Amino acid sequence: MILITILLIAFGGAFVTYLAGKISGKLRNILAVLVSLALVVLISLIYRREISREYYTLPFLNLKLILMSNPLSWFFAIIIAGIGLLSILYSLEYMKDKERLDYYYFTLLFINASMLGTVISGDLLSFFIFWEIMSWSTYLLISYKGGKAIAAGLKYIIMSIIGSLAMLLVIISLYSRYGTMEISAIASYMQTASIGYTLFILITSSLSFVIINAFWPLHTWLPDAHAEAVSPFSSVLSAVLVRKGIYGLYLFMYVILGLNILNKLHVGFISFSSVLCGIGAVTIVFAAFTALVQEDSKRILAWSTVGQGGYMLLGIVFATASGMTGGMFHVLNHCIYIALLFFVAGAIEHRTGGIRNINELGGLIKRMPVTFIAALVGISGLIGIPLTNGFVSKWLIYKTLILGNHPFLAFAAFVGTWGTVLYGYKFIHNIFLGQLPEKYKHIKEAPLLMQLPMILLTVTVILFGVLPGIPLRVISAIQRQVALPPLQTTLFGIPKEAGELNMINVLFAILISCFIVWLLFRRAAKSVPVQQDDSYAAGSYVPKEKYHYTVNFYNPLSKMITPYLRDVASLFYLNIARGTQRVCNIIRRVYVGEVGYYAMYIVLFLAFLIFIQMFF
Amino acid sequence: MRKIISLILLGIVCVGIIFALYSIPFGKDKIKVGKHYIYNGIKETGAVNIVTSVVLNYRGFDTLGEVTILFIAALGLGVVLYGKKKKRKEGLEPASLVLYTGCRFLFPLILLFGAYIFIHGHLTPGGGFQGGAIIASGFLLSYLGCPRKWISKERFNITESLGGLVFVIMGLIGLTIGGYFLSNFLPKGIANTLFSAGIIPILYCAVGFKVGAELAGIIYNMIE
Amino acid sequence: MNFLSNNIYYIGCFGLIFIGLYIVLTKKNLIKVIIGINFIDTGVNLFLITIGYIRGGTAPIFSRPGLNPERMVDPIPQALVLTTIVIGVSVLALALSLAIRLYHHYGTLNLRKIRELKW
Amino acid sequence: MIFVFLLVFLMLAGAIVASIFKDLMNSVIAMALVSLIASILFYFLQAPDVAMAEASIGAALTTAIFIIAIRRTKRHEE
Repeated sequence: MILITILLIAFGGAFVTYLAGKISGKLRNILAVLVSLALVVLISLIYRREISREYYTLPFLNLKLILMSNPLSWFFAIIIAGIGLLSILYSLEYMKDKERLDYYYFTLLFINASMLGTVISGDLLSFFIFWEIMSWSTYLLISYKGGKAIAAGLKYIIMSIIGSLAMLLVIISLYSRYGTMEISAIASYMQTASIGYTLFILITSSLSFVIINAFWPLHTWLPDAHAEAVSPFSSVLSAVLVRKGIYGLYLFMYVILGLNILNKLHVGFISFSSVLCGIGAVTIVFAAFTALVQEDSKRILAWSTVGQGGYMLLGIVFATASGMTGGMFHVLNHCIYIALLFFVAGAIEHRTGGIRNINELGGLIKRMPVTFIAALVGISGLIGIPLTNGFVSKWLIYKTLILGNHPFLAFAAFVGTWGTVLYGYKFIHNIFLGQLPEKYKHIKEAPLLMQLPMILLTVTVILFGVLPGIPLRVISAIQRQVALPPLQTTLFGIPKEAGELNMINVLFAILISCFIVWLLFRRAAKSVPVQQDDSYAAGSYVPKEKYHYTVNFYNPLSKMITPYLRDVASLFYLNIARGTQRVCNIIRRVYVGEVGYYAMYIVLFLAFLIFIQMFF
Repeated sequence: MRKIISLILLGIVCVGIIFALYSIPFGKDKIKVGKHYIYNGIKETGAVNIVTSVVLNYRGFDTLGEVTILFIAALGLGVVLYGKKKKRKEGLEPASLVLYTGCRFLFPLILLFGAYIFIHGHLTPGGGFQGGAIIASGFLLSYLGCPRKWISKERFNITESLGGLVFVIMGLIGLTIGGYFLSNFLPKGIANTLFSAGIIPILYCAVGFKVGAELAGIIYNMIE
Repeated sequence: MNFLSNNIYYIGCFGLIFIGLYIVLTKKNLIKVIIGINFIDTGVNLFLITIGYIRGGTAPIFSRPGLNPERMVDPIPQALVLTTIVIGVSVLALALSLAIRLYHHYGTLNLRKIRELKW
Repeated sequence: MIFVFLLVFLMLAGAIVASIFKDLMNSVIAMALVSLIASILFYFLQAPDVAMAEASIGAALTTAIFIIAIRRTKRHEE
């Protein structure tokens, strides 16, 4: 009963919020927060329930709506609800002066609702329906700002439709073969399916998830969409929506097919998982270095979203205890810190009046300290510095790769991390360190309502970094559900039998070393802050902005790597588009604009038909 | 070049049609549904002219649609030609006295002939469409002969609307009485007399007025 | 000769249709094209009536007693064609009004010069 | 029967002539001739209703409309 309540509150809340917006803006804001808060509370309530299913028969077409809650869906549902709540809180201040707010809140709540629907639906049809609602409302919200955003939204929806159609094909095929759409029933039928059919199902369905999760050849929609969406929604997009691909892959690979079948899917040494691994590795390296040469703060984060997806893929493809745990944990971690970082980028955009080019920023550390700390913690999590949650999951993934004898994949992951370090430092440095431009001398710290989600997420990053046992326990419940070996965990990490990791020791070690470093700097600090004087060149005044040394950060390195970073996939699609346009241009010539020719076409067709009729 | 291509294409089509026509021999009895109308037409509708009974009774609803198409075409014509109205009348030469008198003499006769044709639509060849066309040609004649006596556009509109209205109302009355649209609810009378065939003469009168006003309106619009 | 006398109506109506089509295909004057369309219209009407004809038949009107219903021609094509002619003239008038409008706009009726449909 | 042959021949000749004339007014008159002969053929085909409609509409009204249209546009085909 509680699942349908969640769905009703989620969808109904969206509509009620929209209607309330027609009455007054304040009521709408309160309702939006209340609805998302209620969702978080309700979803927290169903934690620890065993697998439960609810059956409803819809009054038309005799369709069945099956809702299902299990650890996997709970895991994703709590992420969705949590990030949804935070982004709504954040939008209260961020979106204050924007237009069409009713539409904005409605669509945001609607996307949350449909994402919840996809994770708690127990049959493939309702999964597909919620998925489509999600795609379309996401499209509407990406193109909210107009202008370039419309093109970005269009890019997204085209790719998304391709994926959805592939998924529909799978669903129809499964239904016509087995006569049911319930996931558990299909899972039991699929155990006896032939290898070819299984491969067909797996590849076709994963097309959709690969697109939504933006893995390498199909990633082109993501950077534009993330950069052009409004910041609170970018965080939802990047943290939650994109990870629905991981959920779908997990659902099809492990819940429906299971490990036994997956191990059988290989031709020679190429197996389904190895292909996915290759995709993940390419995604990591390519995205990390592309992020390095970006100059737009949100675009950097968008490319990092692409790259981090590769780690998750590398984690969950290896069905070992540590790999699976690492992958799933990375989903959670990435969601937390990327939401945080998008909030940071949004706060800066909000205060500086829409500046996203990081070359124009700098020195904001004095003006926006809270934001700076949030950004620092977020970037640390992204890089995987110990004491942040990213460290634990990346550690698990590296461990899997090394122990599983995959040196190339491990190398790719390391290279990706180096790239991450570089662009993370660039992000922090160009925005917060260095010289403060003249025009930003008087900007203020982000408003309190925007700080609140950032602080919450910052605390969470540290909390899960020091006490990784909390989320790891949930994740091991997921593994138990799909009959994979769970990872043994303690509150502070991983016990000795499963491979030692104890964050409390790391914490003390780091605290002590920090203390020592602090002492050293205290004693041996040589740098003295000086005032920058006006400077003149050939007698004329040189503006201070010209000395802004954060411009062209990593210039030699970017020059070196840029030739290798040509986005082959994107170029390929562009060429397809151009080719189609050319062909259509040629075809278009039949419209000569003269009636006689049109009549001639008709008679030509008639003659053609008669010709066929007479001779064949 | 273009002529040659069209001739070749038309030749191919022509050959195809010649082959197709072998299965439709000329003059043979190929009637299927028509037989029913011919045998039962008088009994069922009371109209002697079977074509009339088909147009207004068996396929009456189609005729309503057809009249609507006519109306829409006239409307479209009015819309397309709407715009600056030149005062052409001043530039026109007045007709000669013979023509003027002849027109004034013939005009009522033509109207009478048209009315005769559509009133006797169920007895003799002819009917609303033909009668309407004749009336419209009468108005054309009156324009050619005595342009200053031209009837104003509003009267055409009113007549035309009334015609359509009568048609629809008759249909609706039939719907309430007979159970279907345009059912023949009036007494059939004796065949081959003027007051027979139920609602058919009324409908044909309505159609005659409507078509006449419509076509006259089209001419009016084209001339203005 | 026998062939001709059997098919003279067919020859007439299809000849009309083909001449109309030829005009539509090759002529470049808009009013000429409309004349061609009118020929096609007449030809099709003639064809429909020809199909319903019975050799030695009478018109489907019981104007006097003693008419044989067996020998009556088909009333349905006649009813159809009756309405077709009226629709034809109204559509023709519409087409001509468009031609007038085009002439006012472009100052010509030459279809080679009115190429707005091209894109 | 020979009369029908003659009529059909005349009708087709009228149509061809209508397509050849450069003066649109002549074409329209030829077209009226075609319509008129068609209406006679309708009468021979035992369709008096249609013959009447064709005579009154095809031969009279259509010609008038064409002539009006030609008067408002251009008489000669270039």
